[in-house]
Amino acid sequence: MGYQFITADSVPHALELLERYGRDARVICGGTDLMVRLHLKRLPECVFINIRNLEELRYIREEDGMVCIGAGTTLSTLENSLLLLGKAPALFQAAQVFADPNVRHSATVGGNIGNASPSADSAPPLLAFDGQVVVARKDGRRLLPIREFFTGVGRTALEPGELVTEVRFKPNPDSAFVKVGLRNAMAISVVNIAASVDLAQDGTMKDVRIAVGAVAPTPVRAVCAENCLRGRRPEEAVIRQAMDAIQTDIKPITDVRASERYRRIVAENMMRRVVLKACRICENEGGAGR
Amino acid sequence: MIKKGTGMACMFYPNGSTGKANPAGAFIKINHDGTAVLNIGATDIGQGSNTCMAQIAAQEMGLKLSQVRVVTGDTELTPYDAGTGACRVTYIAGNAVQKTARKAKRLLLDAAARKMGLIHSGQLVIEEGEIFLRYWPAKRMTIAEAATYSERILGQPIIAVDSYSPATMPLEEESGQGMPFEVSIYATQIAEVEVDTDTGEVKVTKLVAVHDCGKMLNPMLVEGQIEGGVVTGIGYGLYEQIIEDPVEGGIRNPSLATYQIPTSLDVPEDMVIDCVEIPEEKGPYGAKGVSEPTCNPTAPAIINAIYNATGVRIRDLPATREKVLFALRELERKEEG
Amino acid sequence: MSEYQVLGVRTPRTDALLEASGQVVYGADIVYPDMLYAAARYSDYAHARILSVDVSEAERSPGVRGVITAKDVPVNRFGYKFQDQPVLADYKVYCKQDAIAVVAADTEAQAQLAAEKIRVEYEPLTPVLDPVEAMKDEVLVQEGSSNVVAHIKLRKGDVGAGFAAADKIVEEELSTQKVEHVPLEPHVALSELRPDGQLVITTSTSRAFAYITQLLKILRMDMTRLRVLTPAVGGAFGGKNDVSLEPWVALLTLKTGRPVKMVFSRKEEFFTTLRHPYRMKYKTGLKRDGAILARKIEIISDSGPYVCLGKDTLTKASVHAAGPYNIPNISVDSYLVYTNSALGGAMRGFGVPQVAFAHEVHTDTIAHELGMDPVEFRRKNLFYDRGEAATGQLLDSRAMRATFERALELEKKSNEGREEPRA
Amino acid sequence: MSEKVAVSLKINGKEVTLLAAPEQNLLRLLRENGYVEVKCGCEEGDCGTCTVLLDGLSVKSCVTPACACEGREVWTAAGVSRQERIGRLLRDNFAKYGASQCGFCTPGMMVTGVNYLMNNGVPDRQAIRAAISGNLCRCTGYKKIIDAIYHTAQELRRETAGEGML
Repeated sequence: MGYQFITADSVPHALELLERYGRDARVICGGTDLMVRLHLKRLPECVFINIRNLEELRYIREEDGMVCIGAGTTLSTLENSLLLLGKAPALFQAAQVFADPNVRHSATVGGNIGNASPSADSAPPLLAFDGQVVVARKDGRRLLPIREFFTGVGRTALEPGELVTEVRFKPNPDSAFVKVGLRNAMAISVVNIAASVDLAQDGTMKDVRIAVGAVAPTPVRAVCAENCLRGRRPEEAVIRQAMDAIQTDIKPITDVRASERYRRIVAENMMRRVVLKACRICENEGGAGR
Repeated sequence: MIKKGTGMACMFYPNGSTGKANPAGAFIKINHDGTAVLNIGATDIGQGSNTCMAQIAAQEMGLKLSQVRVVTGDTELTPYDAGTGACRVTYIAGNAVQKTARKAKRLLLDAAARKMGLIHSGQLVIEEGEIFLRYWPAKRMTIAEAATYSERILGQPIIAVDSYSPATMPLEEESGQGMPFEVSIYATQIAEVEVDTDTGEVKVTKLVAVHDCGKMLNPMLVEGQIEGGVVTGIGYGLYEQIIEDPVEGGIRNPSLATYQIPTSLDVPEDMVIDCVEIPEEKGPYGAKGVSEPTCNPTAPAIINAIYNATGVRIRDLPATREKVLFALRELERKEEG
Repeated sequence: MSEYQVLGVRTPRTDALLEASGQVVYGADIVYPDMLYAAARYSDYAHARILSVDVSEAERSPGVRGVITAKDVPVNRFGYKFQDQPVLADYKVYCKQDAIAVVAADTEAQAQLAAEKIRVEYEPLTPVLDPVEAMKDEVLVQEGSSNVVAHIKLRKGDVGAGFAAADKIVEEELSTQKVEHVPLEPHVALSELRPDGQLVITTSTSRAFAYITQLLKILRMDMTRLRVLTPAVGGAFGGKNDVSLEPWVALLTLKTGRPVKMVFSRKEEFFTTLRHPYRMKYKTGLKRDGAILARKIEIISDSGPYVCLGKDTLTKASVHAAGPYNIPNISVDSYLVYTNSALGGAMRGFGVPQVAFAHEVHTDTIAHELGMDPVEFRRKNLFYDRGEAATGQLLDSRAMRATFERALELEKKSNEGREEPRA
Repeated sequence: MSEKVAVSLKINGKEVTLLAAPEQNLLRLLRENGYVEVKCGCEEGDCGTCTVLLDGLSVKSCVTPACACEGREVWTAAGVSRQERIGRLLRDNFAKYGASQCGFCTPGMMVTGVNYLMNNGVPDRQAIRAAISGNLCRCTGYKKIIDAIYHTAQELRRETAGEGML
């Protein structure tokens, strides 16, 4: 059969192609993940459905309090978006440290979450904002909470014939993102973590959402850590408690990049750093991490 | 928390192979139009030897750099050279080129002397592309005139060949004593680091590198070699490691995604590079090689800086973030215990 | 300044403009008419006997013009003093990087597809991957040879007496890892049989003459019939010092009569030589005032399955292992050990980065154990103008202290913000 | 390789139609058609030697599908270094400041540098350092590459300021 490459000239056209080719179809836009798997001979023959030309999928806009980002929007667009810088710093900061500038000119949000790598840098911020994925089909579309979108390593809840067209979330200026790789560019995250905090007047955290990547088959919400922090002030003792709690939220593995023990220590230390960053507290006031 | 520290390392390294012959040869042909072809066995693998060798030949023959064309990389047409390695090209091939250029100049001046009717060429000098009598500068001719006269009239092609082989003694089998090298070079590097105790990341914030290469023939090329070596040293000290399966064998990280060399964001913005210019009289125009060992002091300087910052001494390279973090934890446990 | 003052000038590389506009020709950029592309089949085991190699299916694969195995190699062993390295694995594979067969086809994809169809029957043997383990010679990597293939000795003065007279002894173990040169240009080689019968090999190498010396033996040719050309080299750092794919393309050209080109993938680049990992033991005897009386050093170098440049590297390391310090009594024992792990070769620094790491970290350890500032300890012990090396050779080491003091000066000055104009 | 299709695109200002397999990357398409200034260091998106401008943005051509470039515009290092002002000035400064040694990463660095300068490239060393963080170099230690881009940004800024543009 060999590979095929079909360029969609509209979203409906893309959906029709996805419908027709079902399991053989594979959406491609930037190509920064798929082309590498292709070179490594880890991508069986398929029909590429190219959505790179679909301008209607490239936008960042605010609609009734929600930030909506087209699936075809590149990471460099996110990195240069004043809207994100102001209203959703967690996603803005993630875009800044995503791979490298030249990859960011090609890689898209839809591609990054569609590839569903456990260490995808765009996932923790979207999860921390409790965002949603707009999934289109030939006969309609559905809204899928991002926390239900990732189902395993490289696997999502998408059915054959479905296309991610947008991610949307309620932004929060009190949010932050931290990434730890093995070097400072072109680094796959050993741990990445985002925090979104609703601060009350008296400084207590009315609500807090923390999402961690590269520590489980999918990005996960650190629910136990959140419970330790919710309703309390981000003081050292409280954070120390949450740092213990996060260990139950994560199930890191040992691989060629790092060991489980390293990921656990870094996860708790980065949780402390990202929460303080989200609450705009200067880190070294609060003393040393563990 | 960020802890800062400073560390130092010294090194010395030879020019040339250890106690065995590693000669370099050169041909030079001066064309009738006053340009020259320099033909050497040593190859330029990016360190700049084609430029450096052409500089030596041009300076010696009184030509402009643009008038010397370098030919290398052909085992049939170039003379033998032991190869670009052992920090030997500037010193050994450089000496060969200088000796050959002197011979070519002698042939040129002899032809000029005959054309002028002089009995020998001792009083002739070459400056700014012209040959003239030292004490009667009005009597002059261009290099092209002399070359044309020699090649096209006298039928004497101006072709010179020479080589250089360091005088060394092999090491004795039992004691390892001997005189294995003709010249050595020295260097000291100082590294400043910031260690993030939450992740074990070591950031090299400043790197002072002072090297010795005799007289610098081309300061820009020398700096480039030191800056490149330093970054190789940073990779060796902090980032790079081949991981092999301990049971089955085979490399588990054979890609640039899992075997990570430093990117531009992993090297110090503040690189202070300098050379102490103590001329080496056995070297071409006082020069010695510099490139090969520029990475040697970097890793130990960083490891010593980590110790200075945190009290943790990493004795098994590389000092990955994981290794530094675990060592920090170990130190804390010992201090608490 | 006159154009004739050529030295001491910040002259750009003569090919700088060509490099910036991408007009420099590297091996991979060269294309001959009706050229074939080669792909290799590598070993599946770190240590195994080869029972059979079946290339029949590969030969029938689409676009394939020729396949070579060890049978096609006139002389299938090469090396420098030790002729222990096979061009293609014959009766045994010694590491997972060994090539067993190479295919030439019309396109690279066809060659790679065919290479995967080569069936090899093995009799797996237990691999010995750790050098210390290998030194026990329970499993021999190269038949008829102990795994300790070289023991380099260096003796200056009497370390025993030195330790006896010492107020303090400091012992330390240090080790370094395997690293790859990572030239941005992977290995590449092309071969072409010219009408006059001369076989011309174009390869990215730092030592064309060392290559042709090896290739003449392997191919049983003389200098009239074989010629090695070196195009622009995209970085080497010592990684392009040793023959690897050159004989393969040469033999495929001789077999098919057509030009052959092979470009290593980045993954294959990791299969070429690596820097030797060293395990080092340092023992230093000192006076209370910091004077060094004696230093005993032991180094174990994992060479992988062949000597290659392992012994030469270890020799240069041993000579420099004690560091640029005035030490009357030095003894060095260095062991080059065969294992079934990845092959060691030359890399920038040639063994001395390993010992430089060791002696400079050891120097800091000693200073701290004596309660001295590491700078002062160095100032006390570094070579003066006439340093005596561990080989007994007197060096012109004026520059050692010159670089030392200058570095300290620059460090202090740059901290005060008054940075030197030169940098 | 699957059956090839025609791809029409503009390369270095010239309209061309080339044959590409559906799974082929842009790097191979370019090199197989003579644009060998686009180098292949890894073909896995990890080194940057294959960087080209695609519709005015620097991208890694080894992870860019060839067929996705239908109707688009590609500039390689050879193209940009002939381009008036930015490309030509950067090429001269790469030579002047010693920004290349073996030259294999240089074409990719040039394209990334031109991209930085075209998109309001301010003379700021840290911004330049980040801009080239996707291009590996093993010879230079990056310092002189940053020098070359930095001085080009300064010269361009002086020129535009000189013309009262700012």
